Amino acid sequence: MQASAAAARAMSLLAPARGTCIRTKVYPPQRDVTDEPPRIGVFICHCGSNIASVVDVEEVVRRTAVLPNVVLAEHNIYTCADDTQDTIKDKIGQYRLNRVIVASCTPRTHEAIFRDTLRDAGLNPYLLEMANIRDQCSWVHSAAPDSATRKAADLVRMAVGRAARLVPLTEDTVTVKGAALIIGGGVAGMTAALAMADQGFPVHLVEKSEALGGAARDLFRTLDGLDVQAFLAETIDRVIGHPRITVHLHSHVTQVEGHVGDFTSVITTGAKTRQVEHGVVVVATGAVEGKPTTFGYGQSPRVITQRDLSGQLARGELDLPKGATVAMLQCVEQRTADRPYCSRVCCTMAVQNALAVRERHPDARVVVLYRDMRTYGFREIAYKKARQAGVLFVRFDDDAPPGFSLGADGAIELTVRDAIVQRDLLMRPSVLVLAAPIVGQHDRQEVSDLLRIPINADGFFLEAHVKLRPVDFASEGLFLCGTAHAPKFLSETISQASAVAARAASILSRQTMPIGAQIARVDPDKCVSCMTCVHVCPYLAPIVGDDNKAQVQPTVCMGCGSCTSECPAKAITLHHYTDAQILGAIDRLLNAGPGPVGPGEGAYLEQVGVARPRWTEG
Amino acid sequence: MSEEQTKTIMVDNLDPGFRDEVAAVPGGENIKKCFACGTCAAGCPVTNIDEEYNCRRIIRQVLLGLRDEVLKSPLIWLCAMCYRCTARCPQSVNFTDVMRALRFLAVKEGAAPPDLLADNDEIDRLTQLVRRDLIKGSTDGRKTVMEELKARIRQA
Amino acid sequence: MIVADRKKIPEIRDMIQGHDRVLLVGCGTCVTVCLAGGEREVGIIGAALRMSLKLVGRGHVVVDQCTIERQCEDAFIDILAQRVSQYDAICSLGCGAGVQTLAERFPQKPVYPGLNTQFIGILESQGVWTEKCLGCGHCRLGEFAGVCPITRCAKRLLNGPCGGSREGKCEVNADTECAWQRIYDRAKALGTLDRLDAIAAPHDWSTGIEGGPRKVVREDQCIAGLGPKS
Amino acid sequence: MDTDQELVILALCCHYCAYAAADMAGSMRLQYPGSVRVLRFPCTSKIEVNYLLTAFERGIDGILVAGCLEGGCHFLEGNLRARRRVERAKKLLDEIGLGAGRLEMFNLSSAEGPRFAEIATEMHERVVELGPSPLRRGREAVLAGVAGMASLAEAVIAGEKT
Repeated sequence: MQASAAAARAMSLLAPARGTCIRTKVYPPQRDVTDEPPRIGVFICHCGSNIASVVDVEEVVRRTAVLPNVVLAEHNIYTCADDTQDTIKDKIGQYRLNRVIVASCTPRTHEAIFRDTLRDAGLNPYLLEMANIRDQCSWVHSAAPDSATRKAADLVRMAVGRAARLVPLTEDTVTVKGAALIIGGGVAGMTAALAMADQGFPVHLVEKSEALGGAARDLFRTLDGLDVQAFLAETIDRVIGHPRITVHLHSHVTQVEGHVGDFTSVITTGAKTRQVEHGVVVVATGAVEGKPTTFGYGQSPRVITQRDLSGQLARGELDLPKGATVAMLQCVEQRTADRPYCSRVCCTMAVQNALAVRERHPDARVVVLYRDMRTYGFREIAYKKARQAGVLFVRFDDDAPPGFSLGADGAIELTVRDAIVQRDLLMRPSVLVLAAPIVGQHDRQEVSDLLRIPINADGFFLEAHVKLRPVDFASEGLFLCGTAHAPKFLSETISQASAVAARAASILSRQTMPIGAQIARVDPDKCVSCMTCVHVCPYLAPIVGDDNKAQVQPTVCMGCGSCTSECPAKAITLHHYTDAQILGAIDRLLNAGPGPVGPGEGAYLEQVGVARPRWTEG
Repeated sequence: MSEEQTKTIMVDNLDPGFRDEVAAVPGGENIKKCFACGTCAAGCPVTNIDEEYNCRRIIRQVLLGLRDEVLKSPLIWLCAMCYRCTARCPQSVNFTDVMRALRFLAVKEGAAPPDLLADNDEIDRLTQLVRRDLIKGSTDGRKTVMEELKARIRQA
Repeated sequence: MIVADRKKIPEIRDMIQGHDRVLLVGCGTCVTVCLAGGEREVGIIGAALRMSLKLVGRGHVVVDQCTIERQCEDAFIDILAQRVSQYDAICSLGCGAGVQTLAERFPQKPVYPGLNTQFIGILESQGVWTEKCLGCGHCRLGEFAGVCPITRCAKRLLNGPCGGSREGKCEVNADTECAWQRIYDRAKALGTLDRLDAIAAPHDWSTGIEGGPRKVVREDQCIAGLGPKS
Repeated sequence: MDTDQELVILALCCHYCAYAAADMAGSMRLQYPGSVRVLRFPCTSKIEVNYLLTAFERGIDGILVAGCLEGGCHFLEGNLRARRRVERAKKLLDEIGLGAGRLEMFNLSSAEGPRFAEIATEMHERVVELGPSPLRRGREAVLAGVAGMASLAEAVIAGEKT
């Protein structure tokens, strides 16, 4: 996340130079292989000694050469070496190969390389198949070379079964609309907006309230002592003054249609609506401080939240009698069975406020009642400082929460069992400060429905992957940052928002975007409109079209195959993972399949229209 | 535990200056760094034989400001001064020296009579003598020494 | 839609005892939609059946499979006719109507059901189907705010709920909604509660299945000279 | 499938987790039984009941389906759907008497190379216990075919093939 954020900062400096050093590679036209019977060339790699020291590569070549549709099988020391790749290109021409198998290492690292080799030789890149005889064979069976050789031959045989049924696929492209739509005009939304606008992309920033700033309007100082209000004012000025940012205040996004690279949305401001086109969406809708319902909050002006206290301190409003006690209670209505998560910032905020109280009112007694102090990272230093400044930290157990009573005269009485001395402490604080939870926005469900994005059990938006894709939604072209995602510090929000700008730029900086060819397609003749695909797709890619038949939106489809595995009429095919290809591999492994595959026979008994009986023989 | 040690602590009556006083005595400087992790008590050989003695609890009592309770307690004289807690403390609280500071304050304020100090010194010296004899004795006739010791403990 | 679910493989295997060549026929209509007898299920049941046969020493039995658009329509069955001669028996993965249409069309072939036909119903949620209509031949949904007490009330009560409705659930089966609760809720929402004050007449079961198989004859649709298809 | 005694187990792996974990087991040089043949899928949700049954029908001795950790699926919930399907196939295997034990689904993350070696070993040991699939009928013929092919191969390589 931080790395992406740094990239965004660098990219804003480099924006004028974008695209100036790119050289576009030119490939020869692709040969049409539809009417040719499969002619498979198999290149088996020694990988130096990585494979050949265990697997008898020549034996694998011998066993492969006799398989149906295989017209060439040979072995090379390093198949990925430039000269070997040139050899492969030559052999493709010489033997009129139309399917290529590379038996070497893992496709996870080398598939792209060999696909490029095929393109250079005028073959569709999807006509490549790989057999992983290194990572999943020679390396893991080095103690059993005979078994490894047999297995390597089997893996190649499976690849032959599959390769014979591979078909060329074309990747469609969509024209990218180079603008961004950002929902939420808080620090997250504004930071993302500025980072994208500085990179040269137009931004629509939509804020539902009448002013920019979001929750940061109630924050005053960071732990490092930085002035949040000054930062906010400067940021808002920059956003409003930025030529590429259009701010829509008092507005809602009421409709979003389209897909990554090409969205059309409607922004509603009062009675007016405006349609905008954009390539990405950023959700930066923030979160709010949950108002406590316990410990007399709302009943006594002397019971306040940490956020209230920092406001009072910043405005110099905190008035304490001499020798007063200020009690701070952590984990209020959070880390409970009903709301199990931690709001992340309250411990640091308590420490920060406690220090400020001690500084202004050296005679005041500050008692922090806590379950665990979670001042993580360098925030520990402030915690230590607070201890040394005489702030009294009292730990209580989850099952012994403090007792509270509010007298008729407004006197607060708080009892807590100190978990260490195992005795009750009774205090009558002048002020009781509650660490209220940070909770998701009340209208989050509407945003979720609008964009079809998931909300987790805690009420925050859920990223695609906590480590691998921390600022992306699972659906392409949608991003999230700030407290809409989870409670976090301002600094974390800023780096996440910058990271979003970098990720979004990877889409917005393109003229066009390829749509993966490995996607599901519906045969409308076979579709019985049962809606199963619509129900099972986690991305909502299948829709029922005007003809009442299902169709999979190619740009939304992620190519997982869920729908194809459930369609009761077998009307959906996942390109590059068809029944024919998968069963071809299994059959060839078990030597049970049909003989050689003829021209155009890749279909393997599966694609016969609905009105005709669909014969499959056992 | 005495009755006094279980009753409710009135926070308003606590002495917030006590911890500063301890911190002002050489050895007590780091007491306020304690975050009550309990590592000290976990390794303490005295706690091991008498749970009433608990380093962490004593520090909490100081930080809370239970001045009289701490200084008048016999517990502060139990520390064996082995420095195990000091070696293990992640916050460098240096509890053994804190204990020395507490003993100093107890004597200085008359919470501990001077003859107690002399008695404690004598107890320490005698304990060391017994310890030395037992260890030396065990090198040539381990069994007999240990058996005799156990028999004596049983008698006691 | 007609809802069905599959029979267990051993039951099918035992049914086709004595046949060496069996054709498994799926149907592309209701049973495809309810995930019981479409092309996918035919493939799954076919593979399972062949394995099952091999495991009991009847590996020589050929089980082929095909799926047609609609088993209850001769025109689609006709496409099968030529191939059917190559088989000793047919196992239908259609509803009961499909099984019988195949049986009538191929008088010389034994036809076995691979499914248990359940009811007329809907997909409640993915994987859950519920019954909505009994096909009693005399629809009175208009009297009951669009909720059928004849089908959905376990006791088929027509004049209000029994005493066993608990928190909107049926006392016969706590997983089932109380039909009368639904009728009341819907009538209330529609503002037609007063209609429920009327005493509902006993149901006329003469239009039901108890009088033997029923027939609908639409003279206006009958093609002159041919008469209604029997 | 060289000798009739050699077991063959298919490992149907999702690209993002299980296949990556298998690769990692390789780079860590962890050893596991040679019976396991990996077939790559984009996601376990592409694994149809029919693929499992077809492989068993063709005589495979065991199948392990390996997907991402629950909650960690690259395609959100593909592995959960796959588990349902594997359970369905297991039920059918029990019904027909082949036994559900020959099929199992595992979940692991892409970082769990050792876990992959572990599940491969576990599945192998389980299948060893169960013995070769009773549906391996006709494998002798296949073996004869393979032997024939091998001798043909010699000739082909010696000569020329276009």
